[in-house]
Amino acid sequence: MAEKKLMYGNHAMVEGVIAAGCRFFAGYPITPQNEIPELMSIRMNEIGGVFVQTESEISAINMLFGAAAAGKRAMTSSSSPGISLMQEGISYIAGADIPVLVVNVVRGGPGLGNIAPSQSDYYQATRGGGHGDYFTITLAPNSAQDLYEFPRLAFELAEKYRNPALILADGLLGQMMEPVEFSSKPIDPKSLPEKEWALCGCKGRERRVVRSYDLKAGKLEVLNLRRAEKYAKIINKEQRFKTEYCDDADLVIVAYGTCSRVSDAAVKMARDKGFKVGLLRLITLWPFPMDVLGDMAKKVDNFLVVEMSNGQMIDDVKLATECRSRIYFHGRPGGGVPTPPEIYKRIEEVLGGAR
Amino acid sequence: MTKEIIISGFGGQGIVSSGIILAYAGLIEDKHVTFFPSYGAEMRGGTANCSVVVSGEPVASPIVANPDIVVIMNEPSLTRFEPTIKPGGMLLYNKTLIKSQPQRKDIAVVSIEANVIAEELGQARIANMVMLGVMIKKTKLLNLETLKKAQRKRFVKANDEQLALNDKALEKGYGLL
Amino acid sequence: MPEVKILEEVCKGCGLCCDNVCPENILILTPDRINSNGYHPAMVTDMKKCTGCGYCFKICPEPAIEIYK
Amino acid sequence: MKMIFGRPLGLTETLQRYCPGCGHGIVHRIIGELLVKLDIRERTIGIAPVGCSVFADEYFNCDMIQPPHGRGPAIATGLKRTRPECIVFSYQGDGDLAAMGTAEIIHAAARSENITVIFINNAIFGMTGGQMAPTTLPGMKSTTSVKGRDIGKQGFPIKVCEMLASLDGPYYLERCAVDTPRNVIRTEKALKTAFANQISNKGFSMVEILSMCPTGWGQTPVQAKKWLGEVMAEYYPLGVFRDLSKEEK
Repeated sequence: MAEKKLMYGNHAMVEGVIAAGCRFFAGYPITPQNEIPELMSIRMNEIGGVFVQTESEISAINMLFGAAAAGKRAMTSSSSPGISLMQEGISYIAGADIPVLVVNVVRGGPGLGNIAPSQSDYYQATRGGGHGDYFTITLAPNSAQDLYEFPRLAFELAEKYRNPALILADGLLGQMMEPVEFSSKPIDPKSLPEKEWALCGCKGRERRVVRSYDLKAGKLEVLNLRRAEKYAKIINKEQRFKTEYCDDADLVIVAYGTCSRVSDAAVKMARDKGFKVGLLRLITLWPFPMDVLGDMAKKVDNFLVVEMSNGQMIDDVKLATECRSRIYFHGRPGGGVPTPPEIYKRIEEVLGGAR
Repeated sequence: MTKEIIISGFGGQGIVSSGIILAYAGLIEDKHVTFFPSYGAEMRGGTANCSVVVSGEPVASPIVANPDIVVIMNEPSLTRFEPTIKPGGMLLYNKTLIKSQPQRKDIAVVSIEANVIAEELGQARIANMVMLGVMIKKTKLLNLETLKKAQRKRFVKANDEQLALNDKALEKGYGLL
Repeated sequence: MPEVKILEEVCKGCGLCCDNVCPENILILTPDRINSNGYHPAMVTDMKKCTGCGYCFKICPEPAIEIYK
Repeated sequence: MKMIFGRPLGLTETLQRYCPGCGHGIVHRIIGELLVKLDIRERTIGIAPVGCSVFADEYFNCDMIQPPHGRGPAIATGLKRTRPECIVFSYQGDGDLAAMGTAEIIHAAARSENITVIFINNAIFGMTGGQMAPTTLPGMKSTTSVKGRDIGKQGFPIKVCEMLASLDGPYYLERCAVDTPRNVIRTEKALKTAFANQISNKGFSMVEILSMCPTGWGQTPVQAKKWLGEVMAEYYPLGVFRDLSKEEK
């Protein structure tokens, strides 16, 4: 076992990105993710990578478009208002079928909001976010270890499906310190295979064009239908989640990220008090793990959705369970973070004397 | 065994450093740990607090609502966190800067003239180390030697003189009660 | 002796090459021929005068002009 | 007989969809020639803009990418920084470069990214139907300034070369035109310099090219080239605004 290091989540992410073979970072400072560009500027310099502090998030996402179109692993990070600015670029990148990694360390919104942790960018992340028919693979870490490991997974999925991938963290995960184990051997970017679509000069081959448009009659429809097939494949194969105590549960909490950590503690409190409560922690938000929820809905009567928002993921839970079960909600919008006791209280309210 | 700790004071009192040192110490003793800082709007002079969880099992929530142990360095923090302590928990407070009396009867209360002691040792800003020394002695949460190792991981760039002074403050606190 | 070849199907009949471009003034738009895109392509009136300077080619946006020597 | 002038290998066989008399084609031809003359076609990545020349990705016979409106210099930065062995050019119109992409071009120039930017200034939005551009002249009519650009309400045009010349970053800035063979030849030289600078890692080079838009200007091609020479080039003087190679000597 490798030595464990106590690290900030944001720092663990940087090391994870580098271990994943990424050598290009472009970004613009915004709290609460500033530790990422700060450490990136040092680390990229040490290892011969590229770090660009851009004039805006718009520029950052387009530099990513360029670097990734050149066939390289490239990432940017930002927080909610900055991610909104990037949506134009993300839409183009999705339209050009280029794999990139975008990290959103979510903060309270709308508008300038605040710098407290939040999950209110769920809709934006899981519905595409920009204009047009597309989805972005969205991963939800809940520990510093995840922040270290998920960049590699994100790049692998992004490249496998030629699609942008998002990591949806939040201020709490980024600012929290936890032990991190550098669990896997770092990838040497030179060992990654050349992409058969990458722009690198047309020596010895046909010229290549990366574009997100097709104005010829009917062509875009064909392209988008092909993309729909890709999305169907991702939905089929890549739903990721973890269950805990769900087998005999009268109530299952559905949560991701920070809320899944807090809910985990609430579940343990409830089990100690004799309530049969389980936890479904979602790892992919798109594709949404609807199959497991659909199965659970056949035997679980109650679901409690916990989110740091006014309720966004709850829509997907309702769709996945086809409203066969009762769906309850506990939300903390605007930077509020739920505590284990308040979630436990909600469990008590729902289950009442059912212990 | 899971212990949830909150350390609170104003910016500049080494609140965040104290939390990180505890977390490092937990890690050195092969425990599961989380550290989560929470700042006021200002980086200096505002209130600062952090949550540390030290446990034998993987830590579920890094968010601490009802701490087992609270280390309080200034007056506003006492008002804010005294009511949140678990019954049977422990409150350690810096008597030099806090004039009011804790009200709770269902918790253990420990008062330390942290600033006075720190200044006697030669540096007001090591009051936090005195408090940490007292805290681990009273709770038996972690070993003194581990904390000495842990502060070296936190203060990587500090000179030997400062590190030795920190050790002294830890020892002083440890030996107080 | 240089020779100018106008690619009549490529030419859009803009007339840039016909207006004070040719030092010998031997380019005009064909008055009586229309290409499949509906344009009157340029033509050379007196090939013997061509010096092969390439000015007509340089101003042609398509380029619909080829010059041989 | 040997062909001494003709379609260069740096252009594809695809016929261009520009209006008759449009200046884009002249500039395309020059770039197409340079890709071959400088022997860089096989290591060049071109960036098309959004605007009439959005289809440039079909016309240049090299790797191409089509970015969001105005973001060419950012894309170019990403490409060039990850593939420094490649030659990267960004081809942009006035809406693309001087409106939407103002921030991107200024900062790419300020960082002196080692790229080549070709800026087509025709003082109008061609593709969307002749609306006012940031470079539309005072008093000039467009579909959004039907009585002529009113500087009181619609502000002044942006002189991009002059603006970028206020920065320390750029290595080479020149304004040319394609209204006469003489000016076309000068544009050829400027573009050659701009690419050569990149090949020898000199940093940011941009050539602004005054170009005819007969359709957008409501003129015949011949009227348009006259107007360019007589009116537009008066407002946007031609010449070199920055050439650090002179200082190096």
